[in-house]
Amino acid sequence: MASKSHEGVAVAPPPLELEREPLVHNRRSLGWLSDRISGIVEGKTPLWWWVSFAICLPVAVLCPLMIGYLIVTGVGVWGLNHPVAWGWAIVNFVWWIGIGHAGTLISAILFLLRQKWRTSINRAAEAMTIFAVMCAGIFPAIHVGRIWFAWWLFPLPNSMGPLWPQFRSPLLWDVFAVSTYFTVSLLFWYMGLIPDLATIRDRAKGVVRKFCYGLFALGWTGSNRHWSNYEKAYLILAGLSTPLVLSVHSIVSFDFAVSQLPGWHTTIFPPYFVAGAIFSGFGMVLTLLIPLRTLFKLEDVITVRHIELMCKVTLATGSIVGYAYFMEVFIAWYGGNPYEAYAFQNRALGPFWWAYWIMISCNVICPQLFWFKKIRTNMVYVFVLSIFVNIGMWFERFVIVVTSLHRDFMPANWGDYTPTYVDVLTYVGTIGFFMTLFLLFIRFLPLVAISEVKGVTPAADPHHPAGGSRGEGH
Amino acid sequence: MNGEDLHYGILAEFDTPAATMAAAEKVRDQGYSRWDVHSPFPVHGMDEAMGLKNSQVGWFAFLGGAIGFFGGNLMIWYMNSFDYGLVVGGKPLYSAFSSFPVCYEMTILFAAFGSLFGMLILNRLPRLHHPLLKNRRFAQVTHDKFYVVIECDDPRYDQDDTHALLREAGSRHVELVRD
Amino acid sequence: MSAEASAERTPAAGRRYWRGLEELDDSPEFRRYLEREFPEGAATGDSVSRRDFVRLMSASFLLAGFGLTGCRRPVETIVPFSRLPEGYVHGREQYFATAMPVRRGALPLLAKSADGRPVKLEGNGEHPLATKGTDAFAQAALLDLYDPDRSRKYLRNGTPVTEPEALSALDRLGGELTQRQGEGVRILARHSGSPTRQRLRAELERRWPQAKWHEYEPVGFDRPAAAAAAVFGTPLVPRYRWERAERILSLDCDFLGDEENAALNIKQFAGGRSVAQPGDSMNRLYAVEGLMTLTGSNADHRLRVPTGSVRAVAAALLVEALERIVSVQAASPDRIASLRRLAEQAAFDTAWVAEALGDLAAHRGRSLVVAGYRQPLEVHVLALALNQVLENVGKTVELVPDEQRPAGTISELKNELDAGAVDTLVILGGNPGYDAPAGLDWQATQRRAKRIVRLGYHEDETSGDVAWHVPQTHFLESWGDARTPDGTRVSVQPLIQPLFGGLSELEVIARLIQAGKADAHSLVRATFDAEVGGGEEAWKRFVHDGFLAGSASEPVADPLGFRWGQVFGEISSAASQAAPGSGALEAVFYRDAKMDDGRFNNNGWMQELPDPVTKLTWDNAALLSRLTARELGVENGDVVTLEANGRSITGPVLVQPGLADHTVGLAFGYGRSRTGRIGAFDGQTVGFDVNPLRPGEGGFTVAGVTAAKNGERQVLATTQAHWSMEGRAIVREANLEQFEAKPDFAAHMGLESHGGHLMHDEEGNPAPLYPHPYEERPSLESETHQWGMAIDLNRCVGCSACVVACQSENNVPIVGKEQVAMSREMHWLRIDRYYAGGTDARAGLSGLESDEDYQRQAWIDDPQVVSQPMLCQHCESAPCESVCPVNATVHDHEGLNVMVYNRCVGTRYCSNNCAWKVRRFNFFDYNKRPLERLYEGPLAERPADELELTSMVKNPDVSVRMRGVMEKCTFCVQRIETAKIRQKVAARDSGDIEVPDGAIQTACEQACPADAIVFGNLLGSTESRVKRQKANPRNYAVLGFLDTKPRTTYLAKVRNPNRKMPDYHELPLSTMEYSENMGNPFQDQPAGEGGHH
Amino acid sequence: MSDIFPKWTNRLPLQLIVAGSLLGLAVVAGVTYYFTPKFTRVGYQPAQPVPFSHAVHAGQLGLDCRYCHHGVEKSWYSNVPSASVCMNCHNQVLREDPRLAPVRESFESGKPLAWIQVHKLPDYVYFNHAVHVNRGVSCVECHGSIHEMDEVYHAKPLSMAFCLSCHRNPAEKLRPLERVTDLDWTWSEDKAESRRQQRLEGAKLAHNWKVESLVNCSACHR
Repeated sequence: MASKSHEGVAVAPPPLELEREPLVHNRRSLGWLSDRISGIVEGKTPLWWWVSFAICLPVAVLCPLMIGYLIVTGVGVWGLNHPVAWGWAIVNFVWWIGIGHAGTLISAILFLLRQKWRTSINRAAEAMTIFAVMCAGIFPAIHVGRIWFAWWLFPLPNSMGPLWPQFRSPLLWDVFAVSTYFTVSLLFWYMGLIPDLATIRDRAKGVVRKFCYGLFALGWTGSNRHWSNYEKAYLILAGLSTPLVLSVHSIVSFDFAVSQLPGWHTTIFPPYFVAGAIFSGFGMVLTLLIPLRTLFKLEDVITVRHIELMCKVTLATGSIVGYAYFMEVFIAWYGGNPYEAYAFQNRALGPFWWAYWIMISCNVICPQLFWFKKIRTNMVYVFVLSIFVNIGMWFERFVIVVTSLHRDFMPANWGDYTPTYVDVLTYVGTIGFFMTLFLLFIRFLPLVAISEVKGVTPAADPHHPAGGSRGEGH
Repeated sequence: MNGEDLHYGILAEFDTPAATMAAAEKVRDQGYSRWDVHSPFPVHGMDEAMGLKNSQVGWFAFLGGAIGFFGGNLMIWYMNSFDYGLVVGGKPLYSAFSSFPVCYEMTILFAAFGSLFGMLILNRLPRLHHPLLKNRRFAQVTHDKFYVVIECDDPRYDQDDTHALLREAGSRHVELVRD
Repeated sequence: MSAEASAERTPAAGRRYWRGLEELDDSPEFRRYLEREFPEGAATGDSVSRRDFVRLMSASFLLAGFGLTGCRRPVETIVPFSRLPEGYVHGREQYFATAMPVRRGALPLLAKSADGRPVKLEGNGEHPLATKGTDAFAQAALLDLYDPDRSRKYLRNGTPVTEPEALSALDRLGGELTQRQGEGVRILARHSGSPTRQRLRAELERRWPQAKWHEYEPVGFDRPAAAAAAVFGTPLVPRYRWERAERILSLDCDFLGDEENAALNIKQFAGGRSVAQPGDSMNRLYAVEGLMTLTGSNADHRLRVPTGSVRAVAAALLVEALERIVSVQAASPDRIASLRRLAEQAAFDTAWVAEALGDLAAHRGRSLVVAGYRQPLEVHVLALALNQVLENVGKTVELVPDEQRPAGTISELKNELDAGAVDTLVILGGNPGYDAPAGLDWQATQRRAKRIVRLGYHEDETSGDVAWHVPQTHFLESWGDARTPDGTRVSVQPLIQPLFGGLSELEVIARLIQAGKADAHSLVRATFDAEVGGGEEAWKRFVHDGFLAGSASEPVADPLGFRWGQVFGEISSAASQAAPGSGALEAVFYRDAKMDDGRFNNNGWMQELPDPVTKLTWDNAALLSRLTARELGVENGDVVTLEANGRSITGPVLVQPGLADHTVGLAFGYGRSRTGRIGAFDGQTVGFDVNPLRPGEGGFTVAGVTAAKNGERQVLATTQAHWSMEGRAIVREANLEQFEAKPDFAAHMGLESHGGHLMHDEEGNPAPLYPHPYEERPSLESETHQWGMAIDLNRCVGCSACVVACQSENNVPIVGKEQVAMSREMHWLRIDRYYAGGTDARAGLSGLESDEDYQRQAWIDDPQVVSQPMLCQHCESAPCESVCPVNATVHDHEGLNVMVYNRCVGTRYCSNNCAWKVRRFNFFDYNKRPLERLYEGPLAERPADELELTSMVKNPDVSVRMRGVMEKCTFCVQRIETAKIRQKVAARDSGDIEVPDGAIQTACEQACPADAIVFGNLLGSTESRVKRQKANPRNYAVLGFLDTKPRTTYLAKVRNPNRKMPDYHELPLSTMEYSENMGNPFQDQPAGEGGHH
Repeated sequence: MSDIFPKWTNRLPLQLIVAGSLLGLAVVAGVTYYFTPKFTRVGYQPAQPVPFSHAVHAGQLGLDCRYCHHGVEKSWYSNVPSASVCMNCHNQVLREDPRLAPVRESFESGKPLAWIQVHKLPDYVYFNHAVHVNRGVSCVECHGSIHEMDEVYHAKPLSMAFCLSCHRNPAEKLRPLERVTDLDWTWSEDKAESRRQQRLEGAKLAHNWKVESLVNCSACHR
């Protein structure tokens, strides 16, 4: 089956007029792509994987431990108090869900925009979305005081009247938005996986592998009649995911914007949250892919051009976010509402000034460095800056949640906020959980969408010489 | 035709999408109906080459979306206004505005279900057992080879003619696939 | 009289059907019923029987936790009475009149009894003083009844003995002492106003002529009487008529806070401050003080001088008066000169004094000068002399005969003990082992008696080395009598048999002197029969009403000879005193607003109650002024060692605005070395003991104190970190002149006064985007009742009685110091206290500074203070409701914002969206878990006895909330529902279901001594009090600009400053700060700015 | 290759869908039936320490409910009678009956009888008997035909849905006050006529007495 002979096969160069920077470098053939990418799943587990896994798994275990303690003891184990009734849990929730957004953006919006470069990164980005949404989903579930009654948030029939959820609450919108987002992302991701699962199935040697991959490949034969429906469904899902991804973070922002708290109650939130989400999501994609492409030697598939393009998106969204920060402050002043004005002064100059300035430096100043090609093309710089972006976006949510709550309308209620070790370890635990899932993903599933990458190589184009065309075509 | 029942169809292997497309056009022109092209990725223009109509998945998605949107509104109206109307924040018992986010999400959710399950229904998937999947050579379909398969059930199927047609179309390998 | 009959007597106020226990008392069934409550064995503290008690009395509805129902439940039993006591109906609340004895007075009370146990104490509004309200102590006294650390056992030399054994031993002892005519017997008692105790004391002195009676009260209030006696030559007590006083000058007299009868004073004082329309008169309060007291914080003008310098101010006032107002023959020039020398011992603003006196003089006969308990006798004499000069005696100061007989002091007793003259020392209540001045070294001193018989409520510092420790009964467990400040005789009626047995003070005396029947009921009845008479009927009436009508003491009508000579005599004998300075601070001791003198030390409600001024909980602190702290180089939480006269104490510093420089404020009542699980919370003594520094009996100041930082730090749990209102129109204030010119000034403040056009149509009606559901579906709205509340900030003095009342009524848990320090206190009703410094003093501050910075900012030196009770506003368009995802907080048809605990999942979103932050979240199982082990979750169980006793204090009409649910003020929905049900039950087949005005009083309203809180029906077919209040031009909604239409509104505060005073401000300081941002509400704004009409 | 999936596996998806739907339906039906108060509470009939028969006392002898449960019109709770109430009659009737021995013993010793509670609401529900029986709601509405029960059992679910069904439309259940403890009483012998009358007369009573439809939380939860 997969024979080494493909590696060396050079394909005839395209005519000059079609020359643009290729999405896959070194004119790799179709077969090379399957071999390279499936090889990651089929080959021996590298040592670094085991090391990473051995680190991430125990960290992930912190999460259930801390949650168990929380459930049996009470929300008081967190650092919350009376003005600050939401803290790290909600910060983490918004942060994780924001990270998720890049995956959907790459897979759906760029698909609709016919940005073919998305193909080498969308699988990993989508996986990241799903894992990030799983991490995000943990927090709204555990942050309620009586977790065993959390099912009351769902419209289930009951013998209490029946009593139903209250659909005016943005938290309920969240329930629908996040569960829809998770479900649709999962469907989308799985659908994209079907042909690639078939690839691995067809290459598999052991019965177990054959069975497992075969089961989930659903009997895919690459039939063009199937492809026809598949592509349509994929397009529709992409079309649905695009408004979905915009709505999810808009709805998350409604948690704040629909309330009346100074610093929360603002109409700029939905667009600014979406931009921020994409910003943070691209940050995380960069953080994950830069090491991966090196470790798995995927530089030809995930090229420097990909990284550069992502840096540009980060720069654009980072600038939008910076503009939004500025507008918030401007409107707070221009609006003439002293409560509003105070909330923003307090962010920048009050007791939590440091959080605000971390946010500004990481989210507004750092991405501006991406104007420079030297920085965009240097993987070390990009990696470090992407981590700053992640940090900055966490602090953005911290600033919004905590600094708005700790000094609101009535000075007599004003208070302070300090997280506890349970807050911190739960958050660290979700990072471990995320990384564990991601490691399992790269070990067992193709981390690049094989069939999609094949589809954008010249060899896939029936009108390209590499695709067998002799030039007499259309 | 002797032993026809034992066979699923006839399979022809191609190396490039262009060659496959040319072969498909030939088969289409011959008026075959129960046949298919198999490829590692969707080949641009192949639908036309095979003479396929536009996919019907959209209707499933539309139906799902409509159910989601109107069902959502109905649910919210029923729960918050009709079945147990409570005074909440001085706000209307039912309002299209506050219901919109939930209905919007439900629209998307059900439309997504519609498109995925529509695709599966239209493709008759999952179908774990398939004669082609037993074929050793056919495993290359997810790697870098292209296949044109004509089923024995096709009214125009004739083992020799079809075989010749596929050879003529440029396939270097044509074989019968057992059922 | 039966319960129904009394209900008929006062039909308008539905709940007034309390009854006298005596009505039942005759029936043998009732006696047995009471005994059966605590069957044999229970009296000795057998916990199993007490559990039976709980089950018996409550038929399992008492411990209202939350449980999932639905599965087959465990078998539960109903245990009916085998013979029902007459008139008892299971599950129906009953009210009994009683009184809480306090020092020489008493507070008349109604006690609510549910299923045989008292669950709430309220003021008895039928009493001639109309003391509907109470103070915080009376509210918290209920919790003391169920204190698990109460003394439960009779101890002989520290070993428990059974009650019968102990009683017969006491009888034997009594026989022996009586035989010896009380030779070598000394009695040490507390102050008391009980006629029966007075009778028994006389009886004791008759039977035991050799014995001697001593009294000790760490904070006594006997100096006004001493001064009156000195000046008039006969035993007299001044009685102040605050309601008649138009100008009041307090010489370090915190009559709204830590003085005697504060609740009554507040009522009378607040009555003079409520203005409804221009032209209404309003009293004016001048305060001269060193500490920052409640009185000072409510004063229109406050002179900040060290406590020891108040004497000089008083002298200056009298000099001024004698020179400028009236010439007194006795005031010879050299006497005036000596007075002036006294006045010159301290530096202060003489213009202030002159103008204040001028104002008082302009209101002769309608003014009042009072001196506080911390001040020495000569200041009280000076105050009396000022009242004499100002013609107030007989008008605002009445003199009534002093019926207290003098007793020996504790210092005299020490001398006798030291001399070995004491054979048997009987200590009746109190805790001298803790609260006697350190110089007496009481714990060691008392051992010099051969034998000590000690009656005590706790096993405490005094209980060491006593021959007999007798557990004392609570006043709700035993019969007694007392006199209220006006002299009216009140009955102290028990509501429950002693939970752990024990004796009352009266019973111990009677038993020891062998004076016949020694049960408290017979003793009190005998006194009544002897002094009042009237037989059974009169007695029943007395017990039922709780007081004896017409028994108030009459003021001495004849203006007695005012002996000026005595006045000057006192003054000339006054020791000279240097003003404090850096390096020689003045320590000032004061009665704590929560612990009193330490008697409430083990009371969780009191420990967690924020101090009305400092907002400190679970601690006392060395209060310093900003400047003093800076000089000492200390900050809040720094531990300092204070030293004077070779003795020292150690405690944390708290900078208190408005405190005189070089003063250290020290509260009594903390740092108990032997106390219960609250006073020694989590094994740590709460606060520090200040008594070791105290000079001696009756001394409240020590000069020459040095302070040194010892390097440690301590967390202080205050409930309000931010002191300034930041120019926001939260409490709205005007001076009286401005109110006269613009009575609706409050409506011209706040953002809503700028943006009204956005929210209202042309007629001024609210113009929402959508109809309210009440309009959309009229069946959702009640046409009978719509509840509302109005809080008069002019009446509220910030005393915090309402906070404890709410806690008691609504089963609000205490959470412990650590949780309070994390801002997790649970009070549904809090008192916000803001300091205002004015724009000049606060120039350069942005309000963004850390709360820690306040202690360094100069504006806090002479601030104005406002207090604002803050509770759920019951907004008609409640922002909390629309964000709850599970309909756990919604509106009911009567306009209440209801919180349904059993539906709440605890997202806390409602709290975030509440602009007033009045919602409280149960971060832990505060009711179920031991507070010191909250973080251990289910691994920590609350001790069974503690759980049981704290369950007994719970109001059975209110759910006890579990962890994970939100809670908040409900407008006492249980009272509303009970009243509605009563009305409906009475209505039967008529449509008369409207609850009459006044039949529902929320717990805070009921407890408020100032009548600042008014609750009622906004619809009502009749004029209701709340409608009247809301029609007051001062009415406004806090944060009204949010347009949530709160049902709780406030009546803006009006200050009444004197234009001539040097510290006069054109605007109240908070209004000045507001004007800086938002424009002066008293100046017409130019068109176009804000107006847009 | 896919030879590991035999041909029958192609029918599996459909079979799974059908089986899953059926199972889901069964679970929903099961939970609805077995896990709601209609099943978990109704029918609870514990054995009481004394075999007291309501059928004899309230049914055959026609004793009014309030003779024994005299607190019901005044209190939150409808009291369980004390032994002395039993003894009012039984010191003459059935004086020596062994079944009554525990009652006599309790009366003499003063030790109460421990009856087993049948009707119990959750702690957070504040149900007031007085306001119901004084405003035309009969005992039978919540307790069922007690006067026909030899041993009391739980007749109605007493779930929140049950309470609300009446609170939503109280007129359906109101009756003249003097008929509240007359458990057999109907507006008419004829069932259909009775229903018609109930609608008509009930609405009149509700209007005249100003009986509100209390479906807000504060009516029952504090």
